[in-house]
Amino acid sequence: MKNLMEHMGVEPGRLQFSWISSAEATKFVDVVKQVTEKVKELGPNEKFIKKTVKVA
Amino acid sequence: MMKIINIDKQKWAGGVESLSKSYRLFGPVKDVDCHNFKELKQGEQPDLSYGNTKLSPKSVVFPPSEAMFTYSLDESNPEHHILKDVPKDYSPRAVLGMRPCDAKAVSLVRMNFDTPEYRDPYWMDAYEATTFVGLACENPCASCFCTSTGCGPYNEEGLDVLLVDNGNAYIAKALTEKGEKLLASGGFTDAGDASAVDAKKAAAEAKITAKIETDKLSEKVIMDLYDAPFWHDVAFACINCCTCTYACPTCWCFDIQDENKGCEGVRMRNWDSCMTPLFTMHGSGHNPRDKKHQRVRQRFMHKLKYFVDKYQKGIMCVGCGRCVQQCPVNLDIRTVSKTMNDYVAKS
Amino acid sequence: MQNPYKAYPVRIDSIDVATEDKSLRTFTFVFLNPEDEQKFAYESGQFAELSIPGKGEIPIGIASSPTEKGFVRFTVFRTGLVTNHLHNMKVGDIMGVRGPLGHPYPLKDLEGKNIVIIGAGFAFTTLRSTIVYMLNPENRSRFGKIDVIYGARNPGMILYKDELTAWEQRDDINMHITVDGTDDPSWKYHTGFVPTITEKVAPQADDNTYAIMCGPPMMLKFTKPVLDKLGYKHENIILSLENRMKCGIGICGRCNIGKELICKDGPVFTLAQLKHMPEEDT
Amino acid sequence: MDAYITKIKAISERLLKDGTVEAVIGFREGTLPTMSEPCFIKRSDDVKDLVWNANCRINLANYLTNRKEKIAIVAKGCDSRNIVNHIIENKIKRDQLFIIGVPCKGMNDKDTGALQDNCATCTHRNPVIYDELAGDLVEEQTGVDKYADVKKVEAMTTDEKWAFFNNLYASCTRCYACRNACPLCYCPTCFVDESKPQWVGKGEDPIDVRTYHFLRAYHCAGRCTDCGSCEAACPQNIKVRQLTKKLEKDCAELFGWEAGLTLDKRPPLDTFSIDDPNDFIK
Repeated sequence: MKNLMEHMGVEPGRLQFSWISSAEATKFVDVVKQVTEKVKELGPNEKFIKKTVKVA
Repeated sequence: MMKIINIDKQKWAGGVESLSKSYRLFGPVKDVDCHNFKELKQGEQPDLSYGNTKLSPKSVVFPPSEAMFTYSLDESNPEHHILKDVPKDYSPRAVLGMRPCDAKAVSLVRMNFDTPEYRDPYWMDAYEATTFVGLACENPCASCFCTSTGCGPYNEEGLDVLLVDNGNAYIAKALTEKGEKLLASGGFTDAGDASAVDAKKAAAEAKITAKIETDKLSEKVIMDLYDAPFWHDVAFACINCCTCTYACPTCWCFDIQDENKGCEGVRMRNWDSCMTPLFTMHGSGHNPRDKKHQRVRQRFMHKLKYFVDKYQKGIMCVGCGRCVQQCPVNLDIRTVSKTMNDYVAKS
Repeated sequence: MQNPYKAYPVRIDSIDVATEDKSLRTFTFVFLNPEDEQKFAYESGQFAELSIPGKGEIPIGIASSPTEKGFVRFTVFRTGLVTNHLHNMKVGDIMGVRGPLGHPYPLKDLEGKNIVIIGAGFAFTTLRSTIVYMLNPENRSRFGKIDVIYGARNPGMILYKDELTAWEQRDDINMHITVDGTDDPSWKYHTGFVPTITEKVAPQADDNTYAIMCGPPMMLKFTKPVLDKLGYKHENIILSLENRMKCGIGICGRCNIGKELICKDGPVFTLAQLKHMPEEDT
Repeated sequence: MDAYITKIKAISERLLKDGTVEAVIGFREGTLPTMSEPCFIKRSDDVKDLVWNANCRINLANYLTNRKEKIAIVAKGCDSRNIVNHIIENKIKRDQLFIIGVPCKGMNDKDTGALQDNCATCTHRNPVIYDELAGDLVEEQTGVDKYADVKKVEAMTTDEKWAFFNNLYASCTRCYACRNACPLCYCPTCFVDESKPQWVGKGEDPIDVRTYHFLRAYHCAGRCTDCGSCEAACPQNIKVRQLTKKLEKDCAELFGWEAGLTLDKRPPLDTFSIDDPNDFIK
């Protein structure tokens, strides 16, 4: 999944996987922090925004 | 009165340049490996050396996706949920160098969009804004069969101007007032001579050897053809893609869809195709055409029988050969037409 | 000329649950611009596209009668994307109605004739419109005898109960109501399928008697032979059909049966016409 | 080729005559010099129509989905791999089939006449499963670089990749020929056709077009045999194999998997192994 997303031209880092048990609260916080930072760095994903239909 | 103008090829590009000041121009341009009709960019010239375009120029008046209305779903907007017209540009436009078969197709399709009861505003407004400049076909493809569809490489129906390539010049026949106006605004004013046209026309027609057999279709009974046993065999190879219907200059079916983005949305129409099961699927899930042979039958019956009976204007096919060439599994309308034409119901 | 794709804006004025299982609701709409009501002049048997911006459109038969002024009414079965959304809307919501579309029942040609109306299930809506129209004091004298055969799955699925009861009381219309089956001991009408009841109660055919039918395919299929048996000519049997539609005005190309477009050339056809049209299901 | 045709005809005739199968799926001559048409032959008299040539591009496994009768099918290497897929995915039973294997030296591109891209790097020209062969096995290609074009894209920057695929799909009309020619794409309702919910817009917007191609490719992960049916079917000559090939490459590198080679192993995406690569999980 990740490979093909990146292959297609989506920035690495937009899709991240993590395995966290419900008992691993600290890990969860850390991962969320990391993901947020990474995505903030990338900025908003404008590639997937549809432009309004052109006037014909 | 038909005016004949001589256009020296040296002056053609300059004329196109002048036309672009008063028209939005559409013409054949080379994509990666084929030609297609596109809106010409500033300074861009149509490439009139093309054989045939992959897609027909029907998109000039009937875009694959077209906005019809916009609306707001935001209840704080006093006009929420009320359809608003979309601003449209119906300033004069011109198609340069379309094939006579595609032009005839436009006039056939017009019968669908302009009826005594209803006038489709989008198609008709675009149509009326357009001047159709044809280019007679000198080198038809092997799969062309226009001469047996009531059309031909020099056919004038549906055109405002017909250009005939005559070596160093184009012989331009202005067929309508619209056509005359276009020629004038391109600065094409040299009087011409059409005497060479008939011989060239005969030569071009002689090059077309492929035929479609349709002479007995109108006498057939709809129910006989509908219940004929050959449809399963005809349809077997079909993969039910929309290639034939999208490539076809005479196919006009469309779907209407609402697309929302946040609280704003647009009601749009998109090309649709009788080849897909979704085309006729009822809200309840019932589908009167859920089997492949039913859909294939619909397509051919529509083109070769229903249309024939409904309008008495011949078949809904101009012989451009696109569906024959592009079909991934070689379903050939000429073969099917022959099968239908030859069919005699057992009594 | 008016854009035929543009719906008249309407406000939902009332919503009534029409059947016990709540699968049908009756919506009454009021035009936001009063002059649109004039433009929407319709006849019984026509339909309209109910247009919900953001969701889409659905073709629905008009259940109100042209004699009922100030509103337009539709009874809608909950089935697809748009109808599901419609069932969740509330009084006061704004949407659109586009039409009227299609040919009505040919009531003008039926003046002076006896009429048998045969309906079943939720296809009774345009028939309700027809009955209300004919029973209008100004119109009643223009028609001969009126018989109505109406069937539903069970008593809870009967539409327009109050009106049916009121019509029962009248002597200028013969009501024959039936249900497929019921365990309600107080049920005082017929029990049995529509074709069976039709055979029992429908008047014998003569040139002056016409049948108008609307209902599910199975009911139509089995009622046709009954009418044949009673001697009804196929020219005298009028049916209303339906199909998937988008434009409703004969342009988008999907609703055809043979060369006829259900939306524009129909939805009303005589059985004689249908004999020349393929049954799309084969 | 002629020897193949004679053999295919002889086998088919025998099977139909002795009742081993009810029908044969093969190719018959097309109406264009570069085309052959898939056909379904039920009578031994019609066996004469069967042909075999370098225009038999469409994967015939596509026509097997959910068939109930006993069938003989003409299968080149890739067709046979998709038959294996079909059997594994319960779309057809092995004992329903009589596979007429055709060793293959590649199909020609319908426009250029050159060997198709996927055939040029094919390493399974011989059928992997068959009941009888129509000719002697051919030598398999070795040492070909199957993924040269994928590697080229892999070397691009993110933005270059995005632009590359935008460009690639620019002429797509969403005719769905690629999906419909694909033997893997047999879902009763494809995700692009779903309305509740609607996953993808229906217009020509590049984002919707890309979403369609991208999601379709995923559904082929670990199943695609790179038969090239999609690319041969595309009327716009779009190189639609780019995404599926990337997945094929990943499957080979990560799981050592090539689709459709054996009936005895489950595909990597429906099994779990403790050794599955999991570096992407943090």
